Amino acid sequence: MTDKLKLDRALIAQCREDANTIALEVQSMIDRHTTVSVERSALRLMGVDGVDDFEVPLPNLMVEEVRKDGDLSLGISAYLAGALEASGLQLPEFCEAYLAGQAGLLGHPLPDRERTARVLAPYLSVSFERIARNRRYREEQLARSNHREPQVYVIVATGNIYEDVRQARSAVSAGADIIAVIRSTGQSLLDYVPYGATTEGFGGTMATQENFRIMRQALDEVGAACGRYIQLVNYASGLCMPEIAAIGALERLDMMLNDSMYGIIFRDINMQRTFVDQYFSRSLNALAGIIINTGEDNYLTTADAVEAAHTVLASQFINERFALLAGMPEKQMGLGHAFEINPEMEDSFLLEIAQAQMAREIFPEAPLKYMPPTKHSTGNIFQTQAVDTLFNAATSMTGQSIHLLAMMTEAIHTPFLSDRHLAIKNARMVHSALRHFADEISFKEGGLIQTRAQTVLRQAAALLRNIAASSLFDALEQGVFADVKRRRDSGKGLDGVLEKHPGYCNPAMDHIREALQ
Amino acid sequence: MTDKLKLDRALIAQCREDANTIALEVQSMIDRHTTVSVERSALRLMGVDGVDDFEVPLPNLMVEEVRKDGDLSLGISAYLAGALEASGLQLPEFCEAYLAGQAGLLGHPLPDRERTARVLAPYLSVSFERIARNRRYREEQLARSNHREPQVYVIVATGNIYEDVRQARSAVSAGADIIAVIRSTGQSLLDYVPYGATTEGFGGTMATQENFRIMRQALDEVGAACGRYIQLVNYASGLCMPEIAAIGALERLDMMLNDSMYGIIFRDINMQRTFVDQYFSRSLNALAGIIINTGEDNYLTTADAVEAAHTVLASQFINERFALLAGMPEKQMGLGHAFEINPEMEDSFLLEIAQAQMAREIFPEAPLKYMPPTKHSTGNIFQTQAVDTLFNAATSMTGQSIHLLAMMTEAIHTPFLSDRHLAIKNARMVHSALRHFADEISFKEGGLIQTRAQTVLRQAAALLRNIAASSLFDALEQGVFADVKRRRDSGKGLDGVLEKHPGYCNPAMDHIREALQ
Amino acid sequence: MSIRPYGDTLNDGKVQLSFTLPMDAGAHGIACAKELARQMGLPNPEVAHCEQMGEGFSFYVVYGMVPFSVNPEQVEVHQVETQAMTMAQVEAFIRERLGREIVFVGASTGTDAHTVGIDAIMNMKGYAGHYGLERYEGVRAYNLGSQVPNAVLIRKALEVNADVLLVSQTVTQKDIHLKNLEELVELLEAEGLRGRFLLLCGGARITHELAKELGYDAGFGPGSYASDVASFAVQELAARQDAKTRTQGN
Amino acid sequence: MSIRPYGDTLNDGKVQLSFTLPMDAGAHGIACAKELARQMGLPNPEVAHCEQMGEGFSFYVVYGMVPFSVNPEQVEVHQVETQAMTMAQVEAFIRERLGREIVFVGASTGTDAHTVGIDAIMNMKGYAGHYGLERYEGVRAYNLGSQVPNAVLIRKALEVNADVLLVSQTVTQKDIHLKNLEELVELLEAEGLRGRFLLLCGGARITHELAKELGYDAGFGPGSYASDVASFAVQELAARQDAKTRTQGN
Ligand code: B12
Ligand code: B12
Ligand SMILES: Cc1ncc(COP(=O)(O)O)c(C=O)c1O
Ligand SMILES: Cc1ncc(COP(=O)(O)O)c(C=O)c1O
Repeated sequence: MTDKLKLDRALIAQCREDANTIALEVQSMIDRHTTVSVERSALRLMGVDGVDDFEVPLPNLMVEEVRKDGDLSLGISAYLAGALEASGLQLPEFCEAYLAGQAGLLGHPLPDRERTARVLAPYLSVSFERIARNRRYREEQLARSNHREPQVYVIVATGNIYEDVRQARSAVSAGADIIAVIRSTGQSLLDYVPYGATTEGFGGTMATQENFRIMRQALDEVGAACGRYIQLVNYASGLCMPEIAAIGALERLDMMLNDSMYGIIFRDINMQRTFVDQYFSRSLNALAGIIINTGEDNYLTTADAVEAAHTVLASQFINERFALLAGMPEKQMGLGHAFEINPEMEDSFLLEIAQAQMAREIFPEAPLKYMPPTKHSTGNIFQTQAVDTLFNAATSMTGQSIHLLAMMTEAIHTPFLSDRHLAIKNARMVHSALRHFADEISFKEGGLIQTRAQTVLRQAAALLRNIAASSLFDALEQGVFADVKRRRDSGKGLDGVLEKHPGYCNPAMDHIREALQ
Repeated sequence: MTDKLKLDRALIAQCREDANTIALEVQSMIDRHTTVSVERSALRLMGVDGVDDFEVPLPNLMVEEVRKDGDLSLGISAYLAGALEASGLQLPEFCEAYLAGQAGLLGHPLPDRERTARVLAPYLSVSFERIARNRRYREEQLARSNHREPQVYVIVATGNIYEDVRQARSAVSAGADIIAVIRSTGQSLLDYVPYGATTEGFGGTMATQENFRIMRQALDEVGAACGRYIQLVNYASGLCMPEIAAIGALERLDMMLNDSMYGIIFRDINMQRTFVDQYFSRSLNALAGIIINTGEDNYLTTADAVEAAHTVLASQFINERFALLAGMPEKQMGLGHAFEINPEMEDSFLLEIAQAQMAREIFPEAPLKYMPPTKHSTGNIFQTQAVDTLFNAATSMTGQSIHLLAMMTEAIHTPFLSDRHLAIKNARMVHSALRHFADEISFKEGGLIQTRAQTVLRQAAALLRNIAASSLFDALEQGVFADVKRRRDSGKGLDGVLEKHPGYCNPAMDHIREALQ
Repeated sequence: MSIRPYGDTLNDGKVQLSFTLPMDAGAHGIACAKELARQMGLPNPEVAHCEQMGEGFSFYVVYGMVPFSVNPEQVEVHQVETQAMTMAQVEAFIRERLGREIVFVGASTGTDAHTVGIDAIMNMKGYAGHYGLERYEGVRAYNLGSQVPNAVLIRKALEVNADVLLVSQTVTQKDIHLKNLEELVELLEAEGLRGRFLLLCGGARITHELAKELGYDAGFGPGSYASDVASFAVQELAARQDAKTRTQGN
Repeated sequence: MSIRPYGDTLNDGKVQLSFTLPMDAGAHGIACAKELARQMGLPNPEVAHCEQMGEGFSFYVVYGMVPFSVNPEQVEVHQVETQAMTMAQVEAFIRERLGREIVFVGASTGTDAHTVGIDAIMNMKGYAGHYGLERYEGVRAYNLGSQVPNAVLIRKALEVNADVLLVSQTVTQKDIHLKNLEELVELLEAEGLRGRFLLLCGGARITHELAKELGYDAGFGPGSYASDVASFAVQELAARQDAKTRTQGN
């Protein structure tokens, strides 16, 4: 393992321990709760899909029915199993009947845990086999394509899935390895997943299962033409985090934005809701072989990138621990960080290198996701292109894995086709011109770079120690991350959190947990 | 001294010895010859100036008169001294009379060397005192301004001196330290120096004494406003190399493009002419405290920058030796090199760093002039801006002294005001962001960078050894530099080269040589 | 005196363009690019660069000279016209001219989650060394944060008896910001409340001109500080108060 | 079918502009920049950036949508129309159709010192993997180098009895290349020699269209290879030979 920074290994171990303490406390809360979205995901994993005449998704209709007039703390699965047994219908027919208003979940005897599992097993196994097939297919394809790191990750965000496809194809031809379809503003606060192909979004395109399918197919096609497997990314984030993980696993997405705290901090989603949801979604991502992208980069868009560097590192340790608890191996942990120091600051590049190299050395197996300059980008597209070039160079110099491309029009609009093309060209040129640069250089003992990294690590360790001494809930209440304060019992989606009944059962979750052993 | 490349010091010493052998052979030819331009420079240093009704400069009229009907191999000075004595006029009145057709240089008794010197001394001392004053003023000013390396060097090239002034002022406000007024195409092949302020040039502006004065004044003004001394550059190059050195010294230029072989290779100027002229001009530059910029960068615009890297180094050793022979200290030797490797080549940046660092380590005291990418620049201004950013970074990483700015429109037009502004902004940002980066990094033992530098040095040493074994004249005939072959007795300006008469005298040159002891 | 763009010579009219065409690169694409540039008024456009982008798209960099010119003296400039005051001056003005606490309510509305802009104006700490409204003596400031529905904003404004509403909009794709801003005005008008509040908006793509068109009292773009907003607000409030007194006086 | 520039949606018409104005940055400058963009046909230009450059100048980055469109099928494309041949095909064509050695004389003329372009076409080694004319069997090529006066070029052409003249021009500032290229045509015409040679020019800013306007037989821009030039020359020479035979036959 590279050791250019002479980081204190004992201090790193201490950070991991403290992160463990922190996460375990939260995990005990997680284990006692479920959410409406976890329950809807269970339904989706059984194949429950479709919408009613008001575009309300079937999983929402079912969960709402039980929440209103049943006891959702038992889990939706027992209700569904009971209703299926009572009706004698297969699930697809039952769903049709349900949508037609000719069937309901309530009023039937509730089978016990084992029986519930038995009734739902055939439906779950269809999905889980599909997910396993997807995983195998991806692994084969990736083994075959010879991807070089850093992998080039670009976003499409037209709002229209068909334009997105057009732009994604073009990006792949130009050399992109990974395509993320950015979500429309506001979708993260919807407590349902929209349905079907969509062509109207703002700052992004709706995440729907059909949109996933359309893009997946397009990328498979153009990837085959270019001889490489193109990875597709979306957002298992927001109020429907677990459900999007489910449809993503089914449609063979390859990466998911999936953070243990982003929704709390940036979307004012209730913290209990987020923690419970992230656990389910992360477990499913782990099973599906989907790489997660955590959102620490976002901290630096509100807080200062020099002052708050240690909060990024502390958060990475926490995200790492939550991922481990969810059964995810390091190589699926695309921990996020960012190049967000004011480029006009003297020696800013040295600090960026220190921070990027630090992440690389502390999380050697993780497919780190390095995010571009955004906050200090201006409408001077030429100057922004220059700063972006330094970012590209920083990636090469520190061996990052996933390189989200900087756009020269960052301060102006979501990327035009040409912005993305120029960004890919820039990155490809820099990465090739600096191919072996990281191998060649080392940093001065006790120099600015080493000292900076050591300082950030020390600060992160102190912060984690503090949080471990109280609790992550307290830390969030105090605004430790991104200068944002959130109360434990406020925020969106709290009413969708339920304490599990002792009789709670969720065969989908059970399947995932078992498979992950 | 930095030693990041582990270069073989003995081999470097051998290169210097061979360069000495090479230059000494040429110097013996130089010492035996004068040229029309050297003679005209002598006149200019006495204050002979002005043009006739056909815009022919007075120095040309006088030298032509003697060349046609006298014996110019005796030097113009004796003729002038004789004519002054005979006429009893002071030089300014004599010049007026001459221009009016009422005086001539021929037909008077020729005073001997000593008497010639005595007659001309008052005029020469006016100029040499002015030159000494200029030098002192510059040194004081530079000591006062706190310039940081790399110094930012930009060109103006509108063809119109007044537009040039406007653009130069703007560039200085944006942060430029050095302004070069590029010459009009074709001027280097004129065997006279145009006169007065000019507003019509192609790809550059005429180098005239008045233009020098106008720009000097403008830069002094805007420099004072910005609190730094702004350096002015022009071309002591081409058929009038010595004369431009003379007017540049008088008008307080601070740097001069001045190469011992550029004219031969790139302008098909006769090699004897160039060698003799460069010696005079370089001596004068040395005296005036003017930094020279050599032209090795040009080799890489025709030859390949990887294959021909060693020719750049070999030529630097030769230029260094010629400069030493002319009495110039290392700190005035702005040896040129360039960032011209195809940026699409894998690891190209590593090779650039190797070559730039090599120049830095071999010529530690020289104010190296690092030239930007030009050859591989395309009309894609955004991509060019990205490559230019890497160039800016390479300068910071290798401690270059004079940084000629890359322009995003390199492949399109001479710089617009905005191109230059954006280039300065880019460079300033990179140099600040990477301020102490060079101090921080070292290169792997036996890695690609070290190996590359060592290889180039070895190749250059072999080349110099070869040339030393035959002669520089032969090497130029064989096309060793820039793939261009030139014959010893062809090329422009050969008819302006004269073998000195045993009675040759040149008090201006004598003054310079003495002052340089 | 009329001026033109400046490349390297006064009034040479030089401009740089770039765009994508939905067709392959090549001589045909170049001809189309030139034709477009001609339609934009460039008599002799030069295509400096043409490059293929994926399937069926090509990118162009074009230089040309515009024959047009503008007379700066005749170009109308839309700017907030009140006097710019410092924080201390605003505080004094409130004390002396208004004599009461001024209440601001602000939010990033609709689905927009960008708060850095509204925070820059409202939060204690402010932005680029300029304190935010929360710091002003004589000002009470409520910052509702992001993704606030217009209806919620109005409810809060009534609740705290606001003088000034501050709306931030950052996402502009498909003109979502216009829809959002218009909706607020419509809601206020529908409830007969438009006259009750000073209505100000801001954001990276907001200009005073646009704000006025949309029925706002003022708009603030990039580089605005709390003092600019406060200066406008207090002077405008004073003017309205004076006008009212005058009317009541009659 | 008509097309427009493409930003991120088909035919959204998006274009990017940048230019300098000879006035200070600020609200007034922005208003002038918008006015100019409007004159260029952009109905709602957005000034994404405005920045001071030294004294009295400011720089703008503008985005807008053009309402114009072009129909690619109706846009005239000026291209050399002869068949492109490989080196071997050209050699065969010379052997079989022309049956004699073809003489090319080339130079970078006037004060222009750029030779890489003409060398790329003429020198043995060629350019980007395409051999130059010197390498062609059946071709005799004289490359006079740079800064060659037009008169010297003509003299040489007569001396070696050239079939084709190749002129390279790189420096275009103040249209010096046009003056230079025109002068050559005038000199040839004055001496009654225009018909005697095929007259080709090339360079970074040369297009076939421009060359034709100037009275040349063809023009070659960036990305041309010796084979393109040779293909055109030999086919054109054959066509002229045929025409002559026909006339003489009559
Ligand atoms: C920081 C940031 C974020 C942060 C926001 C954190 C937060 N709490 O605000 C995060 C990472 C969360 C984020 C997310 C998104 N972002 Co964002 N983000 C930015 C970024 C980098 C900086 C914006 C900023 O903070 N500017 C600094 C502030 C101080 O400037 P300002 O807002 O203009 O404010 C000044 C003035 O305008 C004025 N002002 C502003 N508001 C008001 C209000 C009043 C009343 C007054 C008087 C004045 C005023 O005063 C301020 C001080 O001078 C920009 C890119 C850029 N470099 O500009 C993209 C950008 C704004 N984001 C963009 C997008 C699309 C998104 C997403 C929608 C992407 C997605 N689909 O996931 C998401 C979702 C957000 C949502 N639902 O709205 C786009 C918008 C494109 C467009 N034109 O429509 C941009 C331009 C990036 C891009 N090129 O794609 N983003
Ligand atoms: C190399 C170079 C030089 C070298 C030239 C060495 C040499 N022996 O040629 C050196 C360093 C000497 C030089 C000097 C100058 N240069 Co210069 N140079 C360049 C550079 C970097 C590359 C040009 C090149 O070699 N291109 C590669 C060749 C292969 O491309 P090409 O010429 O277009 O040729 C192709 C086609 O056009 C065509 N073709 C070309 N000629 C012909 C002829 C025929 C008959 C045919 C059929 C086809 C054909 O086929 C070729 C192959 O596809 C350009 C910038 C750039 N990146 O383009 C500046 C550039 C051309 N130079 C420029 C200038 C101004 C100068 C100077 C005048 C500056 C000065 N005042 O000192 C000097 C002086 C030269 C003079 N008196 O003319 C400007 C021209 C600006 C303008 N539009 O007017 C440029 C654009 C740089 C800039 N942005 O300022 N230069
Ligand atoms: C983890 C995570 N989720 C989601 C998002 C996107 O925001 P939204 O919540 O609007 O989908 C981001 C931001 O890039 C993120 O980092
Ligand atoms: C030493 C030297 N002289 C002169 C020039 C300029 O060319 P010209 O000879 O046309 O003045 C250069 C090129 O940059 C150069 O390096």
